[in-house]
Amino acid sequence: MDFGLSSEQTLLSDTVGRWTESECKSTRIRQIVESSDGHDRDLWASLGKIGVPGLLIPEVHGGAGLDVLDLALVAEQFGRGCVPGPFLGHAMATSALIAADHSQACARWLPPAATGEKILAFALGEEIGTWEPAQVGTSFHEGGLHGLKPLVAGAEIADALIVVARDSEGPGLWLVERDAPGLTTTPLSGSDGTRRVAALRFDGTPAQKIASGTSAAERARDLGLVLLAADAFGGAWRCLEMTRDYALTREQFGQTIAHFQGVKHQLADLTTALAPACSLWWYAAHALDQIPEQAPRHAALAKSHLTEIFDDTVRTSIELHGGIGFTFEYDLQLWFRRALFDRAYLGEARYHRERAATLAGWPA
Amino acid sequence: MDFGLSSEQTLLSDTVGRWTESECKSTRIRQIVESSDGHDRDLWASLGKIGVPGLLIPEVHGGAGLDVLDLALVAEQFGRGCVPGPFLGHAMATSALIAADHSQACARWLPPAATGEKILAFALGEEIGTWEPAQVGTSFHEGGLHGLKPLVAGAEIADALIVVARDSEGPGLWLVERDAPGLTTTPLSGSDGTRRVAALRFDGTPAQKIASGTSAAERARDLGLVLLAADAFGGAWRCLEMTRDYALTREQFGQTIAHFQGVKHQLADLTTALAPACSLWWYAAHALDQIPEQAPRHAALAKSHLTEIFDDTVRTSIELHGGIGFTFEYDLQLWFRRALFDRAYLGEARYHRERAATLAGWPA
Amino acid sequence: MNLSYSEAYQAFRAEVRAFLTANWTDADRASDPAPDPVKASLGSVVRADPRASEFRRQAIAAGYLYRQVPRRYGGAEQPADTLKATIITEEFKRAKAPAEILGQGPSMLVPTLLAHGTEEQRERFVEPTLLGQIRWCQGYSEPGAGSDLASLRASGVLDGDHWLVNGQKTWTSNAAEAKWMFALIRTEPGAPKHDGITYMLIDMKTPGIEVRPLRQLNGAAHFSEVFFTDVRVPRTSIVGERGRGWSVSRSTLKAERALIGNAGFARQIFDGTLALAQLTEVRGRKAIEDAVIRDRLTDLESRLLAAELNGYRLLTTNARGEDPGIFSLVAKLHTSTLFYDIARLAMDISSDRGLLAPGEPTAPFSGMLFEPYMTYYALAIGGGAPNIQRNVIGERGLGLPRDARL
Amino acid sequence: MNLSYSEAYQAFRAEVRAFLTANWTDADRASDPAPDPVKASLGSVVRADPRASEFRRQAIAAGYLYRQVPRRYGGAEQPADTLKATIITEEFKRAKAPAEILGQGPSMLVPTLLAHGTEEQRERFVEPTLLGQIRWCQGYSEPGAGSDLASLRASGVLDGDHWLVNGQKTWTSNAAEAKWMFALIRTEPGAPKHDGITYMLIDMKTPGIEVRPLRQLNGAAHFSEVFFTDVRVPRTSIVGERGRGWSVSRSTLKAERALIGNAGFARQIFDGTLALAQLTEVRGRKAIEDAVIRDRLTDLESRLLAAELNGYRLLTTNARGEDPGIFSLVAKLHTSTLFYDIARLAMDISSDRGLLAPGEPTAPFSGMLFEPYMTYYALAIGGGAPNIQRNVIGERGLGLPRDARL
Repeated sequence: MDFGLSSEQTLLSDTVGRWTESECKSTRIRQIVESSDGHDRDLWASLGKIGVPGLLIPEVHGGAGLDVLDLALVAEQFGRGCVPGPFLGHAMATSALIAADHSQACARWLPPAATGEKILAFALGEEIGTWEPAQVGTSFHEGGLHGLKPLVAGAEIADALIVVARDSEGPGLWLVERDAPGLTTTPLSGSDGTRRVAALRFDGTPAQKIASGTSAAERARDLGLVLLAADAFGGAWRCLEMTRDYALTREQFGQTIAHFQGVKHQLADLTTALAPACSLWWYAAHALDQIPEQAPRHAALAKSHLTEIFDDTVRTSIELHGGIGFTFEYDLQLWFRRALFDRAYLGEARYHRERAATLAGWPA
Repeated sequence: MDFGLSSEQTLLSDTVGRWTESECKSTRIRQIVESSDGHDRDLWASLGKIGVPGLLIPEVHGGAGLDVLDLALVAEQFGRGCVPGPFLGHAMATSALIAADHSQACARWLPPAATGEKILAFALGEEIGTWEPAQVGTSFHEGGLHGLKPLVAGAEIADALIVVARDSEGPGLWLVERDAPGLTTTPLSGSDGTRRVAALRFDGTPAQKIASGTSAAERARDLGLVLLAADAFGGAWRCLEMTRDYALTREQFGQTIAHFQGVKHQLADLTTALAPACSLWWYAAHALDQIPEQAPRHAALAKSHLTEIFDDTVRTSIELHGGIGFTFEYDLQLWFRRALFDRAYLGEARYHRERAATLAGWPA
Repeated sequence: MNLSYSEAYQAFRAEVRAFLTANWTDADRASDPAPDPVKASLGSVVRADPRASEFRRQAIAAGYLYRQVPRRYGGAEQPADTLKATIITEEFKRAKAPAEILGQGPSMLVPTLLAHGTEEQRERFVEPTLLGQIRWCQGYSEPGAGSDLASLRASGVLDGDHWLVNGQKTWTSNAAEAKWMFALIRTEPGAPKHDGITYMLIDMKTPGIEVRPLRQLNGAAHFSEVFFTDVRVPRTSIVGERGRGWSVSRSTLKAERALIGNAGFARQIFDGTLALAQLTEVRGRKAIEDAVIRDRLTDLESRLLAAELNGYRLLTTNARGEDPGIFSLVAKLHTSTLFYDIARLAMDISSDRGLLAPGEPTAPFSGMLFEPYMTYYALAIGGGAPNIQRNVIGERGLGLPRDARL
Repeated sequence: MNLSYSEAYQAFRAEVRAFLTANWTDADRASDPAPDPVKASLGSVVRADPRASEFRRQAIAAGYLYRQVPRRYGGAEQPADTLKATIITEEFKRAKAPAEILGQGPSMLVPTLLAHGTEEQRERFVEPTLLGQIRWCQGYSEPGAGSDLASLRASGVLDGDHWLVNGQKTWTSNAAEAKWMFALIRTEPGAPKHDGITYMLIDMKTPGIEVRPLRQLNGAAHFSEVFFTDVRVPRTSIVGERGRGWSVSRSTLKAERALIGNAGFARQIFDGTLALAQLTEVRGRKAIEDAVIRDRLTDLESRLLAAELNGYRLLTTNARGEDPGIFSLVAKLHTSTLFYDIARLAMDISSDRGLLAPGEPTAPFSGMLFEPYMTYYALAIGGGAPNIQRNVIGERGLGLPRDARL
């Protein structure tokens, strides 16, 4: 038994970490945040070169055929670096497509998705706070999809959408192309400029059914939860380091504030909450890879716990920075917004804790 | 408008404070805690001399005819001093008796209750976690009371009990005397030796009906909540002071631990939570006196909030004391147990917060 | 304790109401030349246009506004009466009439001038400040100083009849709109740290002053940096003695803490959050019906009530001339922690829609809750960072020793 | 990452199971001369009677217990393999067979002797300690010292072939049952604080030793005070060099932190609390059906899982010979905070019955939850108070400067 990363995983993590440091400095993040669609084609192409868009995609389709844990390590580094772009939606959508195992759709879309040439997004939630594939109302009838997906990450720039909907047989997955008629995409203004969301409206939109049932969609949802948890961990760790570094340089009353035990203990308490929680998303990712029956519950626990810790960490980081932490000019604000997204997207902590209770079989 | 104590109230509070300091030192508290019935007749008689047992009782019946706020100030000092005895149950029972306004029962029981010569107790809750007069199952039929009251404060030593029960007309109050046939009193071992509880069993016990309806019982319950809140405030404040004093004398690494900013900030955080919450029980007591329609909700909020703060304060106090805080020999343990009682008796915080939500009319 | 209104006070309320009916009409209510919904949502009417100034003069004459300021400086000079003050506040809000101007001029500079200013300064500045005709900003914080005012570096050197001021201030609220700044400037470089600072009044139009707005997380620019390059300030434009600015400023800081500790804003965002819970349907039922939300709301309401009632307590001790002690020292930290926790609950009630920005139509309350969530941080930072508050509570409130100085 | 059991490990499990079937029978299980329900509830069989010692010898010979201790000192001397260790623990628990003795002798003294002891000390003490034949207590804390070991005052003065020991130790676990104490004694009064301390082994039967139990909040007496009056300890009865006890003891402290950081006890009280929620009916429904209780339970379960999985991570880094860094430093504080919060939830689930003492029939679980609630405090205090942990995390984990020394 071994609960640790392989040397290949450490190498992958380091590689992505170095990539974010060299390619995704805060000036570039700010440019992307202020751009109209939040998408930097060069940045995405550069990610394609190191294989990130196709990490999960089987080698036969041009991907790296790696595990969810590998992808989660990338998400951790993206949270650390506050990397903007369509990574989350693309990962969920490719995961759904792989799980759907529809040979024609896989053959057509996975190879360009693996290189990043085509971007995918995943449309699941409809009703506020609900991300259950079995509960979607969007339906396929009379030759097209009908319905509304009000909060789809990466939808505006996606070349194709994997949509959770239903037909007379029940829930399933449909594939919709960017230029399909009857598809309206409304970009929304979100508090986090690094992960854009849009509302999608389907009015008889032609779509290809690629799977029946909910299992592929559930897997994609659980993957999304794990990626958000890993992102939150990386983001929180970065805030902690920024605050530590600030405390080591900021002088007050003739000494650095790192000398104040009050500051030291606040940072120690944040670290104590954060460090052990790393294992939660490691395990949830591992469960998606190896122990799928445990994955939904562990993904829910990891997402709820890590995103709350991220928020706590940002709060204390801003307090310890004082006024400077509250400005656009200082980078901390990028993670403040990142934390808001991680916390809210795919459902708030209370929702996932209740899901975890139900998944444990506790009578309600 | 004036939200402060009158000079008479300040004097009352100081008087009781001086009484606890001189009459109720920790050696005496420990003796009482280790006694079989937790009742020190001399201590109670001494309280009778300063008028505490009859504070609420109208002057016509030999009491002081004071307000709930005055009584709550006594409860605060009792929490501060960890005063053992039947104060809580006696106060609730006399309040119920006064509100019942049954002339014969008042004439017989209030004068000796005012001097402390007779001790009363109040029997309300039955089902675990429920303290609603309208929901009792104990009933009066065939000439006697039938039922079980599993958790009655001060019951073992009470000369008479005010019992919430029901008959064919609905809920009401009955008066039961100590030596009534069919009354079984089972003292229980509680975690707090300063406020004893007992289970009461009625098997056709003769009883005098003194009121119909629930209003007198509700008022007594709300009074109990306010007294526990005030007790918790006084207890928490004392723990804070003990810990402050300990920090000022305990040396570590060549200086008192009060010099450590970590310790200072923990004490400051406790104070910040505690000090403003004083106003909660002041206001709830005032509401019982002057704005009765607001009393149930404010009593619920005060009880839930203050008893949780007391528990938090004890926790940090013990941590800051280190090993010594965890021993019988050190007085802190008396308040640790006091906090457990304040928190649990008459219902836990979650119960009263839900009650407050319902009383606000929030749809459930 | 007496929270009720006696007949005398009921008569006073009728009198205020009659005054308002006569002097602030529907037409006046509609006459705001530049209505600001965000500021209006702060609960009192803060407009300072000529019509509002005219009304304020009448209200001062009637004894309703600036009751603690002497008549000769433009106040109403009334005996302290917190009940009357509460009635006035309630009735002015009800009538949507211009109330006392909030902000740093009336609440911080005016008490300082009354305590330490020259007769000429009082006559020149107090009344126009109370009427909103002169707006002030505060020049205390500097880069690298923050709460540690003793380490200020912006300097003033006497050059004939003027101070030559150089340096930089930061976290200056409303610097762009302010006509004047009250600032702490180091004038005696050889003196010990706490000495050598002078409290100075600076006309923001003086050449050599440059204001650069600092954008905040919520996109607004409440704060600025202010740069001074050879700014010439008249020699007489100081409050109190030269080099005594540290102690002169302390009365102001005390006023600031009271202002920020005020629970009014916490009440406002709590009520907003409660309304959000009652209106937002999550997973097929109203958020208010969710036991977890109810539990958190009532828990927060207890803390809010504690803050509000503690405020009444402070008003009472104040009116009685008693020392509020620790109950005053903790107010700000207690309330700023509360802001955050309320705003966090609001985000949770909004569920996944909480990530939408203000103004987005599908955001609950159009994302209005995002604003208070952000504003918490500004409030937590204003008036001294939380750790400074903790030191003050520990040292002045609990009698713990001061931190070791390295 | 590989949490699965390969065929080789499945075979190993079968082998362990066969050993247990052959060597620890139902009769053995029933043979405990002094069963202690509280200790048994700690999850592993800790009895140390002759039958248990005999079984342990067999289990050591088979390679199942004390796998890191060399054969020549009575251990099994096996290569590190956390998976095999986990299998052994699981199977021994399943069979209710005597496992490794917990406590301060095997977990703290033995590693110290292996690292710093003389050959004679190892031969004399290690094996009997592993078999539970010699029980140890730890003599570190003193009144007025606590976590600050550098300020110890109990003194040893060399008098011919013996140390003459005088002074007092406190918070000594199991002093009444222990045959021996390993203690830190100041032997070089002139030396700087951290020097001058010697690690000493003291026979508790030596004349001049008095043990006074300290009763705890839960009524138990796990801790004692130990008084030394002219106690004569043989000159050779020290570990490592004279005056080097500070560094000798650090290997032991490290072991203590790992012991207390272990999430096993947190799991036990969490499972108890979960069972309590499933069994306790409050206000007409099971506590587990209450949304607030469910929310708190799953929140705590996340923290518990984090603690457990972090423990696996530490085992893995340990097995790989890597430095666990901050993930090890935080474990104890993380877990002790968790103890308290779980126990507090258990009290809330018990509602008003939570105030009843252990053993009271109408208390939920007969008041069993009161015990863990209390035990949290002992655990939080053991191994250094939380603030000391925070300093260690901040300084060694985050690289923050040491506290100012006045």
